[in-house]
Amino acid sequence: MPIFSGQLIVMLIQVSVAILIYFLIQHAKAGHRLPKIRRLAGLDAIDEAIGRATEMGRPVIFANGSNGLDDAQTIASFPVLSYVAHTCARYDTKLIAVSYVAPVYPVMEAIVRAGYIEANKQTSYDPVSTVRFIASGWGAAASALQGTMRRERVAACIYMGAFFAETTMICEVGASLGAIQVAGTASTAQLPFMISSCDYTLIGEEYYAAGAYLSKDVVQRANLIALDYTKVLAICLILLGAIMATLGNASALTSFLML
Amino acid sequence: MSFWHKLNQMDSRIIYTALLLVLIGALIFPMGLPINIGTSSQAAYDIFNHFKAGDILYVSFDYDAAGATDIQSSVEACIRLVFKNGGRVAAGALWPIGAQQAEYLFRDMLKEFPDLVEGVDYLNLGYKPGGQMYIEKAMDNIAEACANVDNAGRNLSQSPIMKDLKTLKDAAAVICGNHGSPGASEWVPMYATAYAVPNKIPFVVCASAVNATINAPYVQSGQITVYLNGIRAGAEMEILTGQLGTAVAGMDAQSLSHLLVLALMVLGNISYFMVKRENKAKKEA
Amino acid sequence: MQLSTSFAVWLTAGMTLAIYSGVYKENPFYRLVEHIYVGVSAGNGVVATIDNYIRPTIQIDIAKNGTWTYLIPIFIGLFVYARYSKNRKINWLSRIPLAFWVGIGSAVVITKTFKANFISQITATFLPAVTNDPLTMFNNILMIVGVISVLSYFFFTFEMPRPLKVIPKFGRYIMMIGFGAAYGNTVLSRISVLLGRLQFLLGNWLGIIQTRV
Amino acid sequence: MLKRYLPFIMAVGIGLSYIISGSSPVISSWKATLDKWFLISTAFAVLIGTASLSQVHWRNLRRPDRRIYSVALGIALYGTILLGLIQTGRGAQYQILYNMTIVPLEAAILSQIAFYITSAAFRVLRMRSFEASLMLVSAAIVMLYNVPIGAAIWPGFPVIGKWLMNIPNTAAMRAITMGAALGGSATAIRIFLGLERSYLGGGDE
Repeated sequence: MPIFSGQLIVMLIQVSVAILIYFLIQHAKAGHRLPKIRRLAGLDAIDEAIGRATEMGRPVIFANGSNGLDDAQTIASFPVLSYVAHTCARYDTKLIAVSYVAPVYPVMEAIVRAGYIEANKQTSYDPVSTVRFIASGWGAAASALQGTMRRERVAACIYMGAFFAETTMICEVGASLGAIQVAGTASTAQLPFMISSCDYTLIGEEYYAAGAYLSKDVVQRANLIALDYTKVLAICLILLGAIMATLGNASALTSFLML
Repeated sequence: MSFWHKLNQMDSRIIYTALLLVLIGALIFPMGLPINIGTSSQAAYDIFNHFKAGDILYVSFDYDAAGATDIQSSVEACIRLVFKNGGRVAAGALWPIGAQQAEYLFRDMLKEFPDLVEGVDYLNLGYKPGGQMYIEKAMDNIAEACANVDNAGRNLSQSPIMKDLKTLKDAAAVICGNHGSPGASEWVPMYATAYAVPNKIPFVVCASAVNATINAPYVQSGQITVYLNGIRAGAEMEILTGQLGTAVAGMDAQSLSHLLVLALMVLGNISYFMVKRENKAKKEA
Repeated sequence: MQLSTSFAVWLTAGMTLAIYSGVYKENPFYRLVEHIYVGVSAGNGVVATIDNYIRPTIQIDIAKNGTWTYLIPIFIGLFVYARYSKNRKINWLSRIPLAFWVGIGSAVVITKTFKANFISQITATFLPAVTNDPLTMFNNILMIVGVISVLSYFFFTFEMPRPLKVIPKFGRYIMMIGFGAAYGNTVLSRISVLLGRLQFLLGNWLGIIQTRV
Repeated sequence: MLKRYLPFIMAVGIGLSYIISGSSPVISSWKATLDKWFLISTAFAVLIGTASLSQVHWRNLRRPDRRIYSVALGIALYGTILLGLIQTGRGAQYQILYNMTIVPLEAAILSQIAFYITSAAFRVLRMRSFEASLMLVSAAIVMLYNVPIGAAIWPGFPVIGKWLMNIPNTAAMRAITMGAALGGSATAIRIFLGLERSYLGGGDE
């Protein structure tokens, strides 16, 4: 009976990453120091954007894209939303978190509510106007999002998640309102528009790392270190495979990785 | 304010109007620039031109009316070749409007091939929500993944074609009409990597051009067998199958509007540098 | 060809023009069409879900085939509405569907997409660095170096020693070329869509040009 | 305790059982069951969006400047649902409604981008830095590769354009895809390790 046929190596890598993260956390708890991490400018920009909206007395808009809960991009937006909600609540800045995927909406609502409770601002939390389901599907969402941004005159736009064609429109509208825009996505086709129109953009893996950055110090470092080791492994494998391919063929390594 | 300053801050509406004028002009007065056939279109043509009679092609219409201009021409050309060779076609859709697009396409095909019988030669399974979960389920059992109904609400067991199409693995080839997500990004891991690549089944993606960059790694690695990029590939496929349509008609307008965009890029940069120089000169003065 | 006499075509044309007017300036027409669009599409989302899942599950799977276990996911789904309850003993139940969805979603992420997007991409980069054809050789080397340098751009904890800092920098250059290519392709795609609409307006509506269908 | 830990244990338990069930064909029926359950449970939650939309626009009724739009939205929303319930989405009138509103509007909205992208080409794509210049040049060449007039101007454009798409672009997108796969699975692993629980909301108990 083949076990994890076609998925064996995948599982090995995943389990090793999990064990590595766990081990690193224990290692840190035992008093050892973990390496420093580089700051992500995009994350500092979130504070800056909310601060600017607070000064201007205008709202912050948060959107997390067109995909459902079975996309890691959507899941990765939750810790960022949690942070944004907490920060907005603390400064009494109006937050508008919009969703256009029905099952994602209740998750966002739970997160934002928790953010307000943590900041001890449950009284100023209005579930109806803060977390909104604006449309179903990106087409209607693109038009509703443009409309909402213009009517509410948002001062900061935070886009985190899997975005599609709506990107160009919302980034242009955000730019025309003079808002600070911070984006994070792994949707490569939309990255050029975000990079050119947004003030800061978290690209691909940086975006996924954002959640780790925003969580507790030890967890964050453990996670990022584990990710870096996996990348080193990938680079070594690519070099090894390329050398094997140069010397003859790399099919042995390929079929091993495909186990 | 100098000329360059003014140009630099040109009202976007002037640009919008210019674009409209160029496109309308090119549509009304086409020039007929020659179109070269690329290798991907040729490869797709070769696959479907040698499609065996009785084999089933599964087409996933993962796009809407907006994506249709870019995608439908390619999909249509492939399906035409399959029908020409006596093959059969089952259509699914991960996008709600995709089912409609499939319906339009089959309606057009019936005009060309009046002998086709619904349920025997082709079937529209309709829109199935769930994205990658649908594909995952359909790899085991299409009927269950479809909740056993087709687009018209009939039971799937009524259609003879479904007897030979129990799972996606029974399809001789799969086409994904890809406009966004769900689309090729779901088909590649769920179907292509898991099944099509190890079993050498052609997996063809007809996509709107936005997706070209995302899908490029999968094309190079062979996870996507053939990639038909946007209206350009549509025009090439129309020429290859000898049925000229909207894609060929739009190519002149595309050429001119691209020239407009390029001209704007150049103009934008000239004004940017001129303004920078003027500002620098002012500072020094 | 001549001006269309169909009500549907005129209505569609009117709404299309209302959307385009929004590009020039936000106005009541645009706003009205936007709200109708949002309403109809949200309604359509509900109807499509009822037709494709709710009705077949209840009528065929449960009532006809007796698959009573499907009541479990139905209840899981319905728990989401518990959040409207003011009763604390009930409203926590709304977390159950969230946990169920995120649990399965994460499992799918781990099992499915990783192989296609990580392992297959590694093996696809196993290219010979020495070949007879100099162009292929150059391309292969550029591919290997490109992938490695972009990967190294994403290091979060390793500080590169000074001479090696060029690697992530080169990675960023490669990424910019990629994004430029994405931009170029998007222009083609978006203009196609506008073309489709103009072919409708000029052909089906005004009858100035020839179109099919 | 229960209220906090039961959902979390459920997420981890269901997720792990899904992964394990996928390990061998013998036990994969559980995974298939979960796939189906996922689809059914999300389907039954669909009204949550409608409820939120209705709440926002119900409140707008008090605002004279927005009233008419919210009323229009409400009529469109509930009219569509009602018609769909009466004759299903396959009904003749429903199809007409669908083809006259959603189909053209979606295309119209998407085609708006053509305007935005053209003006962005003028305003945003500027040689501010070496990196920005790389992006601009690559965009220009790929555009000329995509349309027939590029080849008519200079036959080299299609060659370079194709090369740009196949080599540097593939390298960049491949590495970004790999990084994203890694980041995505790390996000999932954080959920399974219980390090990431924001999706449940915090709050009471």
